[in-house]
Amino acid sequence: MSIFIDQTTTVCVQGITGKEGSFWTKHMIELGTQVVCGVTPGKEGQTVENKPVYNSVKKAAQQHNIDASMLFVPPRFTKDAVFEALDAGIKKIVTIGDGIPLHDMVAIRQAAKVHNAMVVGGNTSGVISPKLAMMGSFPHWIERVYKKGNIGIMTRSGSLTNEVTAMVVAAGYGVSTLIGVGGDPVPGTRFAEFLELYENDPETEAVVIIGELGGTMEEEVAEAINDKRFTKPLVAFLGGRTAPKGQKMGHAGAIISGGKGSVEDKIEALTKAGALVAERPRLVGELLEELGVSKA
Amino acid sequence: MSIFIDQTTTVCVQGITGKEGSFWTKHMIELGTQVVCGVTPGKEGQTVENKPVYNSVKKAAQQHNIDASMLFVPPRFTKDAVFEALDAGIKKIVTIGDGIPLHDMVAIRQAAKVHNAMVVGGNTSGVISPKLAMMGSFPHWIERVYKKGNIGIMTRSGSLTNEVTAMVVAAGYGVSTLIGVGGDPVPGTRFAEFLELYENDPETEAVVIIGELGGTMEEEVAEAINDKRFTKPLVAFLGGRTAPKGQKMGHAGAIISGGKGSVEDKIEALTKAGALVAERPRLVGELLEELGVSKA
Amino acid sequence: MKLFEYQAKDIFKEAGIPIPNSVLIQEETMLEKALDTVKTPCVVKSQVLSGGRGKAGLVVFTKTKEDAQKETKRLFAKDLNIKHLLIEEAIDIKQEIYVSVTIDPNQASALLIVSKEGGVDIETLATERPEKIIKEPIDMRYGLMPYQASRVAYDLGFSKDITKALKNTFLKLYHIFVQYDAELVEINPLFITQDNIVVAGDGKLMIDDNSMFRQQRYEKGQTDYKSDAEYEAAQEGIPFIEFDGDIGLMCAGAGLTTTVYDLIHYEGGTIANYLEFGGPNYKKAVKSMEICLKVPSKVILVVTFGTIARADVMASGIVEAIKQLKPDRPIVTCIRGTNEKEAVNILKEAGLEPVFDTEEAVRKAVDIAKGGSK
Amino acid sequence: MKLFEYQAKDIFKEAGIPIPNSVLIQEETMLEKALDTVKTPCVVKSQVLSGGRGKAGLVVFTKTKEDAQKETKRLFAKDLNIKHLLIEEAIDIKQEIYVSVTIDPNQASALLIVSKEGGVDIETLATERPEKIIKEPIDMRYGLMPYQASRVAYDLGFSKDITKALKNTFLKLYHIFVQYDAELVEINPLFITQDNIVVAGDGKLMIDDNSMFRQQRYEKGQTDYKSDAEYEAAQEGIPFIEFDGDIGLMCAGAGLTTTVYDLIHYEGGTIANYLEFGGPNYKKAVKSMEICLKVPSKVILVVTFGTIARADVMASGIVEAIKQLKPDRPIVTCIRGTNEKEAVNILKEAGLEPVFDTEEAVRKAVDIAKGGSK
Repeated sequence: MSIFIDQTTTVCVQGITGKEGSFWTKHMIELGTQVVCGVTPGKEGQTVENKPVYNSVKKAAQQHNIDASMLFVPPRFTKDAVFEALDAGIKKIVTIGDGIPLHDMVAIRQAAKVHNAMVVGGNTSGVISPKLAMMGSFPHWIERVYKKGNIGIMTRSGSLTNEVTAMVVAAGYGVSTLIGVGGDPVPGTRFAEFLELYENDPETEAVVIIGELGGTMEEEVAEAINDKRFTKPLVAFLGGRTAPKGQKMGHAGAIISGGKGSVEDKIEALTKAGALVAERPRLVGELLEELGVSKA
Repeated sequence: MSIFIDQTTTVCVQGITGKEGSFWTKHMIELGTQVVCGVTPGKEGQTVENKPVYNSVKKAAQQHNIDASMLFVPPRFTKDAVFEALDAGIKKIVTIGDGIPLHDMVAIRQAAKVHNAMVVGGNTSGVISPKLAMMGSFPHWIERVYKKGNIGIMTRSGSLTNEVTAMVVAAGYGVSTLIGVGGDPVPGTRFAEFLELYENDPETEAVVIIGELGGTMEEEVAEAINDKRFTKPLVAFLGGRTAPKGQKMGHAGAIISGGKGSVEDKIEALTKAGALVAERPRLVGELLEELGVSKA
Repeated sequence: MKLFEYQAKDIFKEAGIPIPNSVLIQEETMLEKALDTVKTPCVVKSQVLSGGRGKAGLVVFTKTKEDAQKETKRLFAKDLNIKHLLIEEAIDIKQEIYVSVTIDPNQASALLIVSKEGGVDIETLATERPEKIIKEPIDMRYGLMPYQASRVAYDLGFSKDITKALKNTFLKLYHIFVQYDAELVEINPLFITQDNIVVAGDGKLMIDDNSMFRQQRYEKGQTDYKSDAEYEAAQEGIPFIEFDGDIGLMCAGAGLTTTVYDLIHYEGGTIANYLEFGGPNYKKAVKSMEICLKVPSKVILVVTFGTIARADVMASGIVEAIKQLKPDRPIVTCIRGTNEKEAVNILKEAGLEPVFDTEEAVRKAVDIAKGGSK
Repeated sequence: MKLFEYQAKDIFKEAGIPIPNSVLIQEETMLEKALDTVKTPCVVKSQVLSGGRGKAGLVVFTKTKEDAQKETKRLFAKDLNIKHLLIEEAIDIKQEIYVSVTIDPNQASALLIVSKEGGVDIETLATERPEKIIKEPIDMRYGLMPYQASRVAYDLGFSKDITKALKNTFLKLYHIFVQYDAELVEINPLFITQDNIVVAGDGKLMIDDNSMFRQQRYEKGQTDYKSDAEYEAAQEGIPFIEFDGDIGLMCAGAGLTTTVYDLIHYEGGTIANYLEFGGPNYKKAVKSMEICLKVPSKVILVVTFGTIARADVMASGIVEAIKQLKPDRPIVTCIRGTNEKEAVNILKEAGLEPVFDTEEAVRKAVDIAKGGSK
C-alpha cells in the first residue's frame, strides 16, 4: 500500500501513442503500474504495450474501470485533456507538461476542486511509490534514489529531487511515496493538500518537503502542523536562500502572499511549527535521524 | 405559514429606489412582507418606506439578516444583480424583469443550482401568499383573485393567472401560495422543482398549474406525480390548444424536448399521471370539487 | 430574430465554416451576372423564413441556364412576395449531416446536437429514431471544449480528415451561438462532398429577441415583415401577428391571449389578428386600435386582466381611441384588474356596454362576427 | 514577459482607460518635437523594466524646456543603456490609488487588488497596514462582475462620478488581464486629478511566458535583453541570466540551480551566470557552453541530476563542446541521473576528472575561482 497510487490503481494514459507517452508507459508498467488503456484521438484500435487505445477518455471509461489518468500531452492542450478526464469521472490526474499557460492552470485547479478531484502537476515528474507503481517520468531504475522505504517526499522541483532523495537514501532511508507537485506558480494540488494522505498512510513515518522561494506552499505546511492536521516528523529543504530578489514576480505576487514568499519567511514558519529545516541537501538525512525516524 | 415566503421571511429589495421598486416595496410591506432593507448603488444613506438603502447587497447583508431578495432591476442588469445576491449567500431570489437575455438566464439558472438557491422568474409577477407576504408585483388588493385559501397555484403566465385564479376563487376556494415561474423559455426554477414545497405544505390541499404550449415543464409535473414525489390533487389549465404551430422555436427546440411540447402531449402526460385538465378557466374550480378538495 | 439563409451563411463564412459558392440577387435581371460566378447546374433558393422550402417548391435545382431563368422568373413573381434569391452552386454530395447548437432549459446548458442522418426532418427523426441523434451538453461557463467536439466527431465514424473538419465546424458553430446570443444555430444539411470537404448546405440562425440590444448587426427592416400592419406594430414595439379570420384581438399577456384564442375556436370563431395590449403597451390604446383597424375584421375584442397594466388607464385609452378613430366595426371589451370598477364606469359613461366575463365576451364577439347582434 | 510602461499604456488606451498625454522618444533630438505636443511642466520617464525608477533618478519631473533637455541628455547617456524615454504631461493630482489584477494560486481565482493609498510601495503597505488593501476574488469562469467592480469602487468612498470611473477602470483592467494572459496588470499610481478625472499614472503588464504562443502581439527584440549573451540564449530558447561573479553555471533544473547557487555562496564563491542545461536543452551542450564562454568567468561548473535529460548524452555533449570550443577556463562536471555510469566513463575517457557529489563539485569550482588548484 502507498498513497495516491499503488499496484491496484488502474491507470489510463492520455497521449499514449506519442514518443514520451509510449516510452514512459513501458516504464510505468515495468514498475508494476496497472496501466489498463490509453487515449489518442484518431488512434482507436491500436495498442501500446498491449493496452488498447481509444479516441476519447469517455469511450475508454466505458470499457475499463479507470482510477487515475496520466497525461503525456503538450502544455497548450493540457487544459482540454484534464477537463476530458474530469468529465469522465476520473478523480486522480497527473500531468507532467512544462509550459502550461497560467490561466489554464487556474481553470484546471478550479475545475478539479469542483469535481472533488486531485490534479498533480504540471511541470513535474509525477508521483512514484518505489517498487509499486508510478505515474510520470521518473528514472525509477536509479536505485540510489528510488529506493523503497518509510519517508514521504513532496517536491516542487525536478533534478533537485534526485539530489535530495539520493541523500535521504544515502543516509539509510527509503521512499514511501514521492509526489512532485510541480514548479509552476499554480500547481494543481498544493503541498498541504497531500499532508492528510501522508498522515493516514501507515507506510509513511516522516515527510520531507523540497521547497523553494516564492509562493506560500511551505507556509501552508507549517499551518497544517500548527493545526495538528499533520503530526508526523517533517524535514524541509529549501532552495534559493541566496537568490537575487524579485527576478520574476512583481508587487502583487507578494501581496497575495501577504509579504510572505522569501526562504527566510518559510524557514521561520516551519521552524516555529516544529519542523526541521536542512541547510544543505546532505543534512536532510541527518535531521531525519535527529527526529528518531527509524531506518527500515 | 406558507411556502417560499411568509410573514417571517426577511426581504431585501434590489433596485428599491426606482419607480417600480419603491411602488411595489410599499405594497409588499402593506401586505405584511418583512422588507428589511434595499440596495441601489450610489443611494446608500437614503431610505424607502423607512427601510435603509445600501450600495451593495454584501453591505446590506452585513447589517441585516436577509432570507430573500426581490429584484426590480432592468432585464439587461438582472444577471449581475442575481449573481450579487447569490454571492451574498441569499438562497431565495425573485426577479420579475421581462426581457432577460436567454444566455443570461442560462447562467442564472446554473449559478442558482451551484449555490443551491432558488431563483423565481424572470418575466413573472413573482410569489404571493395572500394575506401574509409577497415578493413581486401582484395587485393583491383585488379580492376576487388574491383570496387566502388552500389551493397552491403555479403559473407561466401573467393576466391568465388572474383569469384562472378568479375562477378558482369564484368556485369558493382560495390560494395558499401562488408562484409565477415566468413566461421565458428558461425560467430560474421550474414547476416540478416547487412541487416538493407544496407537497410538504400543510396549508396546501391541492395544486393548480397554469401552463401553456412549448417546453416540458408540464410533462415534468406529470413525471413527479408518476414518481409519487407529488401526491396531492392536481388540476391543470393549459392555454394554446389551438395555437398555430411553430410560430417561434425551430426544430432543435423540439428535439431537446424529444418531440414533446404541444398541448396535446401535455394533456396526455398529465391525464395519464392522474391529474385533471380543465378545458376552460371556468372549469378549474369544478374539477377541484370533483377531486373532493375542501372549501375553507 | 430569425435570419435568412444568406445572412446565416455570411456569418458561417466569416467564422471559417465553408459554404457553397453563391450570389444573392434581388431581381430577375441580376441572374445573368450571377451565373458568371456560380455556373450551372445550380440551386435557386428563395430567401424566406418559413420551413419546408423544398416541398413548397421554393428551392429548385436547375441544370441549365434556361432552367435557372425560368425558375427565377417564377419565384420573383409578385404573389410569392420573395425579396431575395440565393443562386448557389450545386454540390456533389456524398452524405448529409445535421448539426445545431441550442439551449437545454432544464439542464441550464447549451446543447450540441448532431446526427449522421441530416437533410431530413430532424423533428421526425427525434421522435422516431432518437438513437440516431447525439446530444452533447455544453457547460457555457467553459464553452464547447475541443475534446467534446472531437469525441462527437469521432463517434460519427468518418475518416480522419472529415472528422477533423467536423470537429472544427462544431467549435465554430458554438462560437457563433455565443457571439450572436442565439436561440438556435443550425446547419441542416451539412454536406460531405465527394471530395471529402465539409460544406454548409443550409443555415439557420435565430437571435434571442431579448438580446437584440447587444446584437447591433441585424435590425429588421420593413421588407422583413409580412405586412405593413406588422411592420408598424414592430416600430411601436407592439407584438403583433396577422391571420385571416374575423375577430381582431387586443389582448394583454401571452397566456390570456392564447386562451382567448382557444375559446374563440371553441365557439366556432376565427382570428384576424393578435395584438399585445399588455405590458408597456397598456397606455398605447389609440395606436393599438389604429393598427387593428388596418387589418380586415368584423369585430375587435379587447380582453385584459391586468396587474401593472391598470384597467382604468386601458378603459380610458379605448374610449379615447373610439373617439379619435371612429372605428367602422363593433368593439367588445372585457377589461379587468387593478381599478376595474373605475374602468367599468369609464366605459359605461362613454356609452359602451362592457362585459366582465371572458367567455361571455368571446361569445358576444363570435356572435357579431357570424353576423349576429352587435 | 514584462512590458515597458509605454507598451502597457498603449494597451490601456486601446481598452479605454485614460492615460496622460505623452510622446515616446528614442534620441535627444526628438525632444523638441515631443514638447510641441506635451508642453512643460512634464515628466521624463526612462523606459526600463526594473522597479524603483523614481528613487534611482530614472523618472524626473521637469518644470522648463531647459530642464527637460538636460534630463533627456543625462538619461540617454551611454552607460545607462536606456533605449526609450516617455515624455509625459504633468498631472495635477488630488489622490493616488493602487489597482492591480493578478492570480491567487491557492483559491484558483483572479484577484482585484485596490488601495486608496497608491503611489507608495504596495508590498510595504501589504505587510504594515494590510487593512488598507481591498482584495476582491474573481471567479474566472464568470469574470469580474459589474457588481463586484461597483462594490469595490463604492467602498473607496469617492463621489459618484469618480466611483463610476473607477468601476469602469476595474472592469477594463480585468479585461486586459484576460486578453493578454497576464500574470499581473497594475496601475500604480492611478491618479485622481483635481478635475476628478481618473488617469493611469504608470502601467505594468506581465504576460505569462507559457502563453506567449497565443500572445503574438509582443515579441522580445534584441534591445529588450540586457546583453548579447542573454539575447543569444533566448534565441535558442535557453533560460539564461548574467551576473558579475566568477563561476559560470550550467545547471539542470531551477531547483537544483538555486541550490547550487546557495552552496556556492556558502563556500564564499560568486556567480557569473545561470544557464539552464536541463529540459529540452540537455542536447545543446555545445551551444550552451559557447554562450557561457561569452561571459567573463574563471571556471564553468556543470551540475545535473537528470531524469529525461540523460547523463550520457550530456557528458558526450560536454566532451564535444570542449573539443570544438577549446575553452580558456577549467570545466568542473558533476553529471548524474539516467545512465550516469556511462557518463562517468565518457568523461574519464576524454581526460576529464568528473566529480559525483554536488558539494564536492561546488568546493572544487570555488577553489579554482579563488585561484586554487585546477
